[in-house]
Amino acid sequence: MARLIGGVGSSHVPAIGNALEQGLQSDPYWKPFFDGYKPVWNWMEDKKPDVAILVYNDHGLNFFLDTMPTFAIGAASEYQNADEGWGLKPLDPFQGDPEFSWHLIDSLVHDEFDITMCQEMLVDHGFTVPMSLMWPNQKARDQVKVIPLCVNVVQYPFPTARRCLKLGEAIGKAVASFDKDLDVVILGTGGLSHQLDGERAGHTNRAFDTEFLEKLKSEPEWLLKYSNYELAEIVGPQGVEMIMWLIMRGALGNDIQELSRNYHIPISNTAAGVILFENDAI
Amino acid sequence: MARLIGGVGSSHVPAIGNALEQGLQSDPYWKPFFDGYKPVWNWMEDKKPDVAILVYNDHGLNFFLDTMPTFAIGAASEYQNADEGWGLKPLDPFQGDPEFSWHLIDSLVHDEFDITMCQEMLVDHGFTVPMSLMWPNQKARDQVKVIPLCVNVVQYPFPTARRCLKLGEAIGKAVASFDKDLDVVILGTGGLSHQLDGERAGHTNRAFDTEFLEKLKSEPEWLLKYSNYELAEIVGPQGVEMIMWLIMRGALGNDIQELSRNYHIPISNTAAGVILFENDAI
Amino acid sequence: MKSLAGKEPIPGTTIFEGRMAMKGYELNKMCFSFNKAENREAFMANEDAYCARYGLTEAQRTAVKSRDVLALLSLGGNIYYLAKLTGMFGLNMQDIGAQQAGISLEEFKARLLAAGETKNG
Amino acid sequence: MKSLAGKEPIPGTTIFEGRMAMKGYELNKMCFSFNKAENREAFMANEDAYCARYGLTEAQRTAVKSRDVLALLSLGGNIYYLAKLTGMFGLNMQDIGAQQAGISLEEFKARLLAAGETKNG
Ligand SMILES: [Fe+3]
Ligand SMILES: [Fe+3]
Repeated sequence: MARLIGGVGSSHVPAIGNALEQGLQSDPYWKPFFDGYKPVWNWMEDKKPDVAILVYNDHGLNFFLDTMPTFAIGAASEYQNADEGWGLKPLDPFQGDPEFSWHLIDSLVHDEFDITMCQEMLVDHGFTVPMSLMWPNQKARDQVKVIPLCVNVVQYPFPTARRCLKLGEAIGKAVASFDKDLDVVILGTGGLSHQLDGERAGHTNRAFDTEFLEKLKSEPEWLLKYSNYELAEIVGPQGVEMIMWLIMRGALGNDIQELSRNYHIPISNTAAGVILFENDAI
Repeated sequence: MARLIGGVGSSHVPAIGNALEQGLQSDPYWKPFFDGYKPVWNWMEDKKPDVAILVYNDHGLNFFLDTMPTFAIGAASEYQNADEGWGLKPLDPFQGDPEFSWHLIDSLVHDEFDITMCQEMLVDHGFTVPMSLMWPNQKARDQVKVIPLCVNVVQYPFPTARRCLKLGEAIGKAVASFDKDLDVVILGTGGLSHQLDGERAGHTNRAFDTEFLEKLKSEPEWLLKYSNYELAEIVGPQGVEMIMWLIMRGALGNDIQELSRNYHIPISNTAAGVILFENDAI
Repeated sequence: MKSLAGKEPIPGTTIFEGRMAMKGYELNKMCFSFNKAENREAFMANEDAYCARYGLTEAQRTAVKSRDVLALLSLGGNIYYLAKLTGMFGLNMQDIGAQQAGISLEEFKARLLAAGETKNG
Repeated sequence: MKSLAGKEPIPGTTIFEGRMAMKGYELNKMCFSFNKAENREAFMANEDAYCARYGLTEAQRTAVKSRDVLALLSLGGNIYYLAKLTGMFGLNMQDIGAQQAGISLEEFKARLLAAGETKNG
């Protein structure tokens, strides 16, 4: 059976992609950010997961407002990155695991999640930045098969935080029932607090983000008391992306350890966070 | 508040569109079928609903397998029909009610249905045939605003029958909470038993369809004991479309009367059914 | 898929699930393009070139050429998309129903009419 | 929308919900097209004709012309799609952040750095 060995929460802003492209990891602006990923790199190198389920949102590359799914899951053997219009260099294609994707979709639809199934989908920086953050080395990256799970955090209504946590739980169950000897990680990406639009652009919220990170392991339900509208006020309209971390968290169950955590303001216009959980149940 | 005044279950095969186009209502082949719609025509003329929520499936006009939603809801001010490739003449556009659509989507997403939101969508015969069956007169048809709800019954996994019934219940709740003085009908379309593909093409199942129609008012849960795979065996792979009738049925609640029912084999390769419910709670 | 694992196959029936959907992706994509008249014309003008553009396999091209619906289904075609292909050759759902059932159109229609007359159609 | 009904507006913030999404549909659709280099070139070659092709309103065209992000937002633009428009003029997320906040780029960056140094950023 497949084993969900751990999960990572991580930012996915395009500026990180630029920094990686230009090798700025030791630059004073970037060092406090990238240093937070060292435990993740070591863990990934040690564990060598076979498959990554990557929870992210599309920012206008693959999906337009004509057809905006709440939850879309890729079921392709390859996912292409592409020009997003403002200059981030497209990365090499990512290898999918369609058999696993179909198993996941089948299990989730059976458990009453209304998935949009994508046999062809472009993945944008929300997907590629976490991939190059987790596996900066192209060769290591190529050895991980991916399943993109795209969440609507662009056009209201977004899924509720509660629904995201439940989706995570159902993913955990689906992974555990996949009849292949595979080590799987799940990545919840986006956030943390940030606001890109409006007069309040540049808004962040250290206090809230810190509490979120603090409670994520033992009390993830804490976030559920806020509606997405309230979250938009507290952490900015794009900060609401943090609900995607709950999908990751929900998948892991409660027998987990937090191995590392980092928080840094600013990366571009955002507060950036990273957290690494290991599944003790495995 | 908006009132869900009733619901209709109906077939939606393209051949019906052809027959309407050619005025074959009194033709011996068609008469036993169209006669079954007279109570529906009278009821619609009497009730003059303001809005129709039309549950159907796309058959390869608007959605392709690259992006296949489980549940997609239109949120446009107009929906165009178009050439499906094999010759049915496109009908005039249908008027939407985007404010109502957004309310419905908002309520459903809040109730943990993972809706795909469509601000632009072509509607195919699965939508247009029921529209012209309910309102054969163009002028009457133009007076009904529409909300298309498209269900995946093309690519496995389909939503479960249970999920469809629950979606209906949530739709009922959403309609009742819409703060406009509107009379609403819901149409569940597709089916009944038929098989278009494979050596068993032409398969129908009168006994099962009859029981389904018989139980739909008082015991809709009866269908839930069959998986979609079992249904495919019993009523044919396309007969599984009958799960869309459960969405209509679920929306109506339990204080309903059955006003009419008809069943006829064959229309093209299918068993055709129609049933009319009125909501007594209103 | 878990929900289909271990199920007895349904005689004369193919379930269009993930594996078939992947197998037929290009074929169905080509058929989906036939919603547009200009694509139907391009196909009619040069069938081979059009199939090549969508990357159909040799087996799929042969099945397209012979308008063999059962073969197209077994190669991943979905009936709704295939109907757009067969429609170009003037074949409607009843024509291809008869073709798949391996009987004449008259027999196929008679079989459906008979189902309408029995109590267990 | 029910979930937003009666809510106090969030200062300096627009929620991109149904009403805004409809208002900005054409504008965002145009911006979505800028994923492709050839569309960016066509826009750059003739901005007016390109806006006309997507049916933008007069107000939207004026806002496009002046690269006025707050105006574009109030006309239904979504920040992710708009970023593809402003990107063509060499403006990145921080440039348009500063423009919207009504301060210089240096001030905007300094504000973010300051948020990194406080305990309640
Ligand atoms: Fe993002
Ligand atoms: Fe149908």
